[in-house]
Amino acid sequence: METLISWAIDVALALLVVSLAWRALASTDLFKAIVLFIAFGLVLTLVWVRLNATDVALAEAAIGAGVTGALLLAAYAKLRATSPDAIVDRAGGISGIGAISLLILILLVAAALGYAVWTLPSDYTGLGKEVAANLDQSGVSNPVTAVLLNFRGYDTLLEIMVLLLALLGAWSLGITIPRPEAAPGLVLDTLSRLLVPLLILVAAYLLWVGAHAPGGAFQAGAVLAAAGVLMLLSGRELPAALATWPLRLALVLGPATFLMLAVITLILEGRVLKLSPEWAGRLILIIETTATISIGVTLTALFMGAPPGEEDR
Amino acid sequence: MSVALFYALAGAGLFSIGLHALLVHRHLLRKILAVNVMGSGVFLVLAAMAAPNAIALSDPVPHAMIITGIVVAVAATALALVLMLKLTAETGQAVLPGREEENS
Amino acid sequence: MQTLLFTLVLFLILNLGVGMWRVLRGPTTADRMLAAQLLGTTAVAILLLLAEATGSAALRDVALVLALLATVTAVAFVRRTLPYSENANDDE
Amino acid sequence: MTTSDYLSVALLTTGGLFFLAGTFGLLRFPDVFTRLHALTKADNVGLGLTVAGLALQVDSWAVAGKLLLIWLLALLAGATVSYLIAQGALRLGIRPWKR
Repeated sequence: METLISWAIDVALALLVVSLAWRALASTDLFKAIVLFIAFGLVLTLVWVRLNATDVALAEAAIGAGVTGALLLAAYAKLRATSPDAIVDRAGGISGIGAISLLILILLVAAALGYAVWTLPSDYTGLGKEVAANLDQSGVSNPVTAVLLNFRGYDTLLEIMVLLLALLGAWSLGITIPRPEAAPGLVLDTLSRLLVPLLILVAAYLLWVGAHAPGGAFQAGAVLAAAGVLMLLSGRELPAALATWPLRLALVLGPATFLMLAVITLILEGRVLKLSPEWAGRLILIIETTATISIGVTLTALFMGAPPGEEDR
Repeated sequence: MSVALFYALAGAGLFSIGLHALLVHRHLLRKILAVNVMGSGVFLVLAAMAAPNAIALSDPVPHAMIITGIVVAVAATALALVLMLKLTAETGQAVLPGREEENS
Repeated sequence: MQTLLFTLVLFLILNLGVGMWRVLRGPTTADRMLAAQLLGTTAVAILLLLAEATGSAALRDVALVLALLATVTAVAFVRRTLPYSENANDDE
Repeated sequence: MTTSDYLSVALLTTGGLFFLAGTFGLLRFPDVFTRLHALTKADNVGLGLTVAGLALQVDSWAVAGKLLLIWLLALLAGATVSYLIAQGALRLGIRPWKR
């Protein structure tokens, strides 16, 4: 009975996730597409839970269903403010014989992918055993955090650089996302006064718990960014004194600390980010704390668009 | 068939749906959504690599890669959205310019 | 108990599917967003039930994060898209 | 099954019914304001009963406290967001439905 219900849950979730994606990409109304995409992220979170990937579920809940949704909604509003014509999605540029041959091509790709997935070796064991064997050397007891910040730390270093690079790219274009003109009002103001401290608290909790349970710098950073976004939305601007070098410092704090550690380990240990077991726990906490601050500030800055103080060029 | 394999097939489906939408639609916001859906499809296949059957020890490396992927996706999405807004500010349309000339 | 929890999870997932219909139907942006809000709460309930059913305490953290972030998304909708739109956009 | 188990089953089932009622209301009610009314039933009562039913099952006060926190958060967020959406809908020019 239980296996039957379990299978029904998986089938329902898979159908839901595919149909949400399909409707999000096929509906004529762009706003509808965005809301469906947010719902898609929500259901995908449940899929990660079913696949025993709780760390991923946490990241998806914070980023896929949360931050991305807010970014898309803000961009939609800006698009409409720039040119009301631009939010109309006119029917596709491909029609007739082109559309049919494209559909056949896509179906072939889908069949090939499906075959590749179907024939995945089932006796493949991956690196699970190796990670488990070296876990006590890594300084943390959550295997995903161990992989992200110790075994494959250079991946994470580059990833944080990518985030910073995206922000530099966004800043160089000089597009501001419009601030809400109306005052937030008593209700929203009270909500943000209650939620912002709670969001910061939850971010700190996720950062701390990431050492031994699902959590970590990215999830914490995304929750921190949600606090920043909520402050912006309730009309609290960054004070001009903080918008100059303190903002830049917060942006590079994580990448710079990580890079410094990479250079130091290269000199002392002879290998990039080789953390010695007795120091690993503390070093990971330092990297993760600075990274959380930088990720949170970077995502909030991406929500703003241009650097504060600069108008549309 | 294991649960992971089942979801991986759904992932292959998501990738194909996203690819189709990316090629067919002209609006850039839709293309950005399509790339995100394609990415999620890839992540689902990766997750199936983490635990191809219920007996094996779940592999944390693909999970870490998916988390990395999700963060890179949000950074790329944010940059792409700003690029789209810049193009709209310049041309008044959220559509890549090349096509316009073909049609007229 | 276990069977009841899993049955409720399945039942709520079917609810998600039905709620999706309102997102599709609209007709106004507010309708779509409030439907998404219901989907968020339902997902939180599903996560809490699964946490109990599978004994995985970390799922409660996922539920907490989802509840928090869904609220921020809803506020982003209200503050960024509502004041600018004078006419409801329906494509029905 | 003990008494608290029976109580838990009753609470969880009723919570599920409230979610069903909320979803039904979302489908059947005529305009955005009445649909908001349906939404808050699922948000507040449905999640509240689910949390109460689950809290009877957990064995530590810390976990029960976290469940309560999630529910309080949903209450706060649900009330605020409903108010903001209703206000925005009025500003959009949507008139409340009259028979």
